[in-house]
Amino acid sequence: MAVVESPQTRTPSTPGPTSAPLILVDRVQKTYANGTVALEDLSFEVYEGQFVSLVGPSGCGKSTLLRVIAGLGPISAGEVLVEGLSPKRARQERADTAFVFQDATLLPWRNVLGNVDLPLELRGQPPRERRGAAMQALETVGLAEVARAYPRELSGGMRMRVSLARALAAHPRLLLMDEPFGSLDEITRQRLNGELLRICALAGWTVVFVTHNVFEAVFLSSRVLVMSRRPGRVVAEVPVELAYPRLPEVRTMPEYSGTVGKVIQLLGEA
Amino acid sequence: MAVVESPQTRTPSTPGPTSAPLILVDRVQKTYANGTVALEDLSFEVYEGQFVSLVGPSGCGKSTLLRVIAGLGPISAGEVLVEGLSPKRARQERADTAFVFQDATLLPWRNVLGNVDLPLELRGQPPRERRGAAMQALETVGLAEVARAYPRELSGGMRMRVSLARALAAHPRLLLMDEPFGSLDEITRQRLNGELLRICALAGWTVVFVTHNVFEAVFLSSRVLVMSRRPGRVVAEVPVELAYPRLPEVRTMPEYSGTVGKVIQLLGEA
Amino acid sequence: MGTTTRPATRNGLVEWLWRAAPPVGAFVVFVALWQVVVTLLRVPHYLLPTPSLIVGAWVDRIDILLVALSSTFLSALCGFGLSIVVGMAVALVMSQSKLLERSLYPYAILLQTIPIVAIAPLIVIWVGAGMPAVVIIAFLISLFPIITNTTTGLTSTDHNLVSMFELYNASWWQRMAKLRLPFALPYVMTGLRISSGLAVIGAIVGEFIAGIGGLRGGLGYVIVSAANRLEMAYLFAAALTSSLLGIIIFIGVSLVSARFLRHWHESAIQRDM
Amino acid sequence: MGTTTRPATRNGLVEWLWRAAPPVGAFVVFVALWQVVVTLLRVPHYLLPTPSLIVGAWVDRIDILLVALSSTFLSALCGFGLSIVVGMAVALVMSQSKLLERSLYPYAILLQTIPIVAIAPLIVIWVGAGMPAVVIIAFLISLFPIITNTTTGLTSTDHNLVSMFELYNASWWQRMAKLRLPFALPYVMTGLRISSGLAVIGAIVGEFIAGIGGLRGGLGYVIVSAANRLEMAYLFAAALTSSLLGIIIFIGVSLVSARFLRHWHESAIQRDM
Amino acid sequence: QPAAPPAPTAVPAKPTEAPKPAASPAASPAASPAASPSPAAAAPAAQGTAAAKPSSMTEVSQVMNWFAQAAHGGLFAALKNGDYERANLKMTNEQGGPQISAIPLVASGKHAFGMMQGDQLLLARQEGIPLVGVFAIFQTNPQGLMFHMSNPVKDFADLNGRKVYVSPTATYWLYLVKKFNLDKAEQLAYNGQLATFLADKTAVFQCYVSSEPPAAKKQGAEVGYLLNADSGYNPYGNIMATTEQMVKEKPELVQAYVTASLAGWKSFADKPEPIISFVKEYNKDYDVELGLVAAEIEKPLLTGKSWDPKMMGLINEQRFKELHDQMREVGVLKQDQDVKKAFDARFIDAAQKA
Ligand SMILES: Nc1ncnc2c1ncn2[C@@H]1O[C@H](COP(=O)(O)OP(=O)(O)OP(=O)(O)O)[C@@H](O)[C@H]1O
Ligand SMILES: Nc1ncnc2c1ncn2[C@@H]1O[C@H](COP(=O)(O)OP(=O)(O)OP(=O)(O)O)[C@@H](O)[C@H]1O
Ligand SMILES: [Mg+2]
Ligand SMILES: [Mg+2]
Repeated sequence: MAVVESPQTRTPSTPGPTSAPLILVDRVQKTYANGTVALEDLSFEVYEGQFVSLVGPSGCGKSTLLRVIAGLGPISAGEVLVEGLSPKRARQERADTAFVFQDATLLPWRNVLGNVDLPLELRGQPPRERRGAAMQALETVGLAEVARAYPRELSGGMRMRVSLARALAAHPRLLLMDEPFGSLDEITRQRLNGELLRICALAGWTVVFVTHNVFEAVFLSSRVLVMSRRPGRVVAEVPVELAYPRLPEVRTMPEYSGTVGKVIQLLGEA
Repeated sequence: MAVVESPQTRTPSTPGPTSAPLILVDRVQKTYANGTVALEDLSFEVYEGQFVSLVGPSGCGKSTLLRVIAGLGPISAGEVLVEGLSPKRARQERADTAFVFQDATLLPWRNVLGNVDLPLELRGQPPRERRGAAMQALETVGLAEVARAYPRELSGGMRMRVSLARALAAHPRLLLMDEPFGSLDEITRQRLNGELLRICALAGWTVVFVTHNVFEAVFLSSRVLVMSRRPGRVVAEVPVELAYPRLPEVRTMPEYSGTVGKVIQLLGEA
Repeated sequence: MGTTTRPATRNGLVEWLWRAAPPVGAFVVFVALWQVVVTLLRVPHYLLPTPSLIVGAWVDRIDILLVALSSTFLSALCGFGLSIVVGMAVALVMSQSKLLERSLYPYAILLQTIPIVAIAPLIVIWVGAGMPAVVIIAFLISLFPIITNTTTGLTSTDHNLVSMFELYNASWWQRMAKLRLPFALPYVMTGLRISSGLAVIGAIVGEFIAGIGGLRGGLGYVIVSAANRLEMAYLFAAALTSSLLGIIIFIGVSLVSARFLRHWHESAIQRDM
Repeated sequence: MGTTTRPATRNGLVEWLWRAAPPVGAFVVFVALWQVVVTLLRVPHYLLPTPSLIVGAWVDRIDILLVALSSTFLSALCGFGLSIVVGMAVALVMSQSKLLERSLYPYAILLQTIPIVAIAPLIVIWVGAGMPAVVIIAFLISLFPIITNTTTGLTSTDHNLVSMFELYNASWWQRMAKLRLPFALPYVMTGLRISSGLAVIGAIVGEFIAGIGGLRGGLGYVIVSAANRLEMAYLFAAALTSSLLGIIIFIGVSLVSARFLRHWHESAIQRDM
Repeated sequence: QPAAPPAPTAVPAKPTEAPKPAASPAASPAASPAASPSPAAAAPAAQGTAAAKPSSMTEVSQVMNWFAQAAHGGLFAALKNGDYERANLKMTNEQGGPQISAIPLVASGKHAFGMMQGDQLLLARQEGIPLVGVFAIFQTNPQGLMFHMSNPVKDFADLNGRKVYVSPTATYWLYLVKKFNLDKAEQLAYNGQLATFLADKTAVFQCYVSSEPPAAKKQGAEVGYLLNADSGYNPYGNIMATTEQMVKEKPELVQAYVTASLAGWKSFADKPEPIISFVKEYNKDYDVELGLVAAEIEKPLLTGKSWDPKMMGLINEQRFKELHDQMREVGVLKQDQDVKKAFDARFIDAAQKA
């Protein structure tokens, strides 16, 4: 278990860093209309099948960065490529990106099930099929029993889990997650961490994951990117030398605590 | 520093458990209109000056409980008393409760400063005075420089900090906090934990604090209450035998890790 | 705390009576006040007849009034239906960009504010007097609120939800049908509430302007001929019948609205905490 | 990615021209189409005059039209002001409880749908013919959208914000002034947009049925006399002047609305991400 | 549309001469202003016989100026008695309403004939609308001003200082103002709402003397009226007009229409009761009692001061010229026009001769 492997070996199907990166972020700058420079000269890349975490101070531009990768808005300078295309075209042509937003962003007029199967509905999948996938995702996040409830009847953490289920049900190849587990209790969080890793390994998903929980970042990722305060840049990259699959026991290993300590230290300096 | 003290001794002015509790929750039941039983047979009490944390699985009723204590809604059975009065009357007559909601609940049409000084404005304080208090609170949470920005121009974590500043500016005697630091990075979170403890000790505030971060709960509280899954009850109470004031070094002490481990274990059983 | 929630198992009929009682009570008080004030202040009956006189006139001419009512009802409903369809279509176009909105709004306002008498001959010549012209006028008069409210609604969609739809590559139609339109529903429904009454006014004004007298001339016809003969009680009977028609359509719209919004919109749900 | 944001430092005048061009272009196309279609189809001028005839009539009688316009403008504005005040007050009352809403709405609808001719004598007798009656009629006609939209707006307040205000023991007034009303503003402003046009219609209808003769009779008087004289070009000149008045008030309301909402409401902000 | 029920009294159509083809329609006065339309010179042989009619049943319609009422009695009588049918006209009587103007409806060809006041006809022509009057219903215009007997108006000059509710820029009002110097009369918008009149005992209201005063009396008000015609301004009341084109292209149809209508009017003047009940079938809300009163008041006005069947419907140049000059005087007509083009008396003259 505790063998240190390089992360790109975890899924044999992925070619690793020698081939073209799935996501290429090159000297990106993003200035908002009010003049706020959110990102500046930010570069990094993500290879297919990797699980990359972003950590950084509050307001440093993590969410902005995820939105840029998802092609949800223009950048002011630099270049972003996903599978060699502009993020927007990549998303539109492959239809395989999912995003867990920082807020739950549920449709209040749809019940939980309706919210979860929305991406499938938008893709035009037949109702029966998508209900099945949605229920399965709900079971994964432990909310199968409230499938008929409306968002306003849920607690904050439950809403976030619905949002998570929606992304899982979409079966993306690229999964962008913005603090998906921030409002979950420790137990649920750890269970879901395990589930997420299991699914990703199974399906070969590439994940860009924003979190404030360094333990979580280290537990999940092959690489942790540390961002500076605004304007955000990647100031450090910490490879996590722990083999996949990662079982809960990883948390007790010295490599684990060592990496966590290193990231926290880098964060403090950022 | 590491001397184990009983929590009620930390502020000499508070009489401790022998006197009447500030908050008495007695066999409370809360059933929502759709029939969901959120709380059942839930009892505990909080004494003046205490810092009590609530931890429990997502959806177990923590937010519901805080709202009940704040007198923001009816209960279905049992009794809640704050300073011997119904929570609503206590809040109205003392005007000294503040609440950091799970969502930021900011007024989108007010800028950050306007949001923070809202409670003071509602109390009728003169503008100059309340601007001062608001700016000070903003400085505490590290947002003084965005005082003129509007909520939509902030990141998720910044919005939560504005909400926190609003509660701090209100200078309450009873502070209810629902995952206030959930969307903050580790560094900011630890700094704010320290600030919060400092202010509470200084002002003698009583705090009921909901969090999913067990480390944080243990670091901050004199008592940690562990709730069961829905319908929520208090299944365990863990006193934290660490002296106030608690400096960051507390986190390295064995009592600290021991208590954290105990709470996590209880949570897992809940 | 003290307050506990009411048991939800109340008898349905009692519940219904409980809900209906205050409006009915208000109505009784209103009518009684009207009768008493008019009688006490000796307001002459040709200015404001008492409720009893109006009811008398109503009962007397119930046959004519009912025929007129049904005719006006039909015209108002057709006009209303037309403005729902056209109004929402126009709003859909206008909500596509600020530019389109700015370019098209003036013409919507033009249609709203142009005095009907100016275009009545055109309408009568094009579609013929009688019901078609009446429907067109009811349509023109009830169109604008639907356009305005729907446009505001469609441009108010929560930005995060828009991003989410974009992310999942929703088509234009999907974005409209599954996001913008449902989100705009509270606005649309408010627009419909306003328009429902305007459609009734429109039908009556239409009957004034382009209706035919006689056999199928609705309430507008009755009102004009009553005014001509100075039969004020009869006039008020007809006028209040038209208001009643407005209230009925309004209630219909409100029920539909409640049906659509009850699960989620603040204005339609009863919060218990 | 490719797309980069436009530099924000564009020249103000160019920017303004850029924004104004499409509506102006649309207008030119509209007028040209009108002229061509009417000419080609040989629509007789007594049904629909060409723009050139209308402009001719407008220029010919500019003195009369301007005086009439100012008089109608004043009445419309007063009526509009009254309905803002009264409409918002009524909405404030109705938004207090579903019960009040259900009890009072029927009377609001009654006021909306009662044909003005039915109550015109009452108005004329009580406040006198001419401007006071015209203002009252403009008020009655423009009242309902403000009531309806404001009521929906006031009952739509985000529940979490309501809790927050309750927590800080906000008084009823504070809750209204600092929470419910600002929150309802997008609705209120939409209501005002609808009502602005209705106030103009109302003023003109008022001038039809309760106005005074001569120059102070406003556009309504001009329209009726042009219609009586069969001077269609002049009639359209007056009618379009009234529409122009509606458009001007609408723009005024929209500017105020943009001013209030620009910082926060989806419908008023330009998202760059 | 309300279909005219077959008249129970209808008798088989009179044997009539076979209609002569309208060989020389160019004789229309509109087309050749030289042709004098004076009664004597009217009726060229080709179309001048009262019995001219379309060769086969032709659908036509006429539009009134208000809901069906006594003032339209003859037109309904002609319909009910079968006069139109016998003239091969499948006639539809279309009612008017508060805002329905016959002028564009006739001009655009929607209806063949329409009812208007004499001065409206001249106004229409001034606006280039090619209408031609073919017969007049009222020689004495029944428009008037009514007042409460408690505040009587002795003559027109007495209107100074009174509130007068008249339709904006009604030509007769401009005439009265000018002729009687009514600069102190306060003009208010007439809106058809007579309650205002009942409530204000000092008010003066425009009216049809046959219609509103009896209705007010029925409501218990003591009212009197001035007949506008007595002021010297007396346009034909309810003149029936058609287009120049119709006169030119289908004179036999116009002739048939005028002849049949005249028959209707004579019958109505003789015996209004059955026609008033027939009118009520159109105007369901019609008050038969008031209708009979109206018919009685109107009967003398049809032909001037007293009923004279031989005067029924006549129109002549002198009356139009006089009206024209009055309208010029108050500035309603902006330039002189050839009044001869505004009417064609041949049809009614021929009808009266038969
Ligand atoms: N719409 C906007 N307009 C202007 N500035 C914005 C906007 N959105 C975000 N910003 C600014 O951009 C910076 C980055 O925001 P972003 O949401 O990306 O931060 P973040 O790293 O996700 O923070 P957090 O951890 O608190 O969620 C912040 O300083 C914020 O104030
Ligand atoms: N308005 C409501 N109507 C019906 N049920 C509700 C409502 N609000 C909350 N609930 C239910 O009550 C339970 C407790 O909710 P609450 O928000 O108190 O949970 P919580 O402990 O705060 O959870 P989290 O940690 O996820 O915030 C949940 O199961 C939720 O589904
Ligand atoms: Mg973020
Ligand atoms: Mg919660």
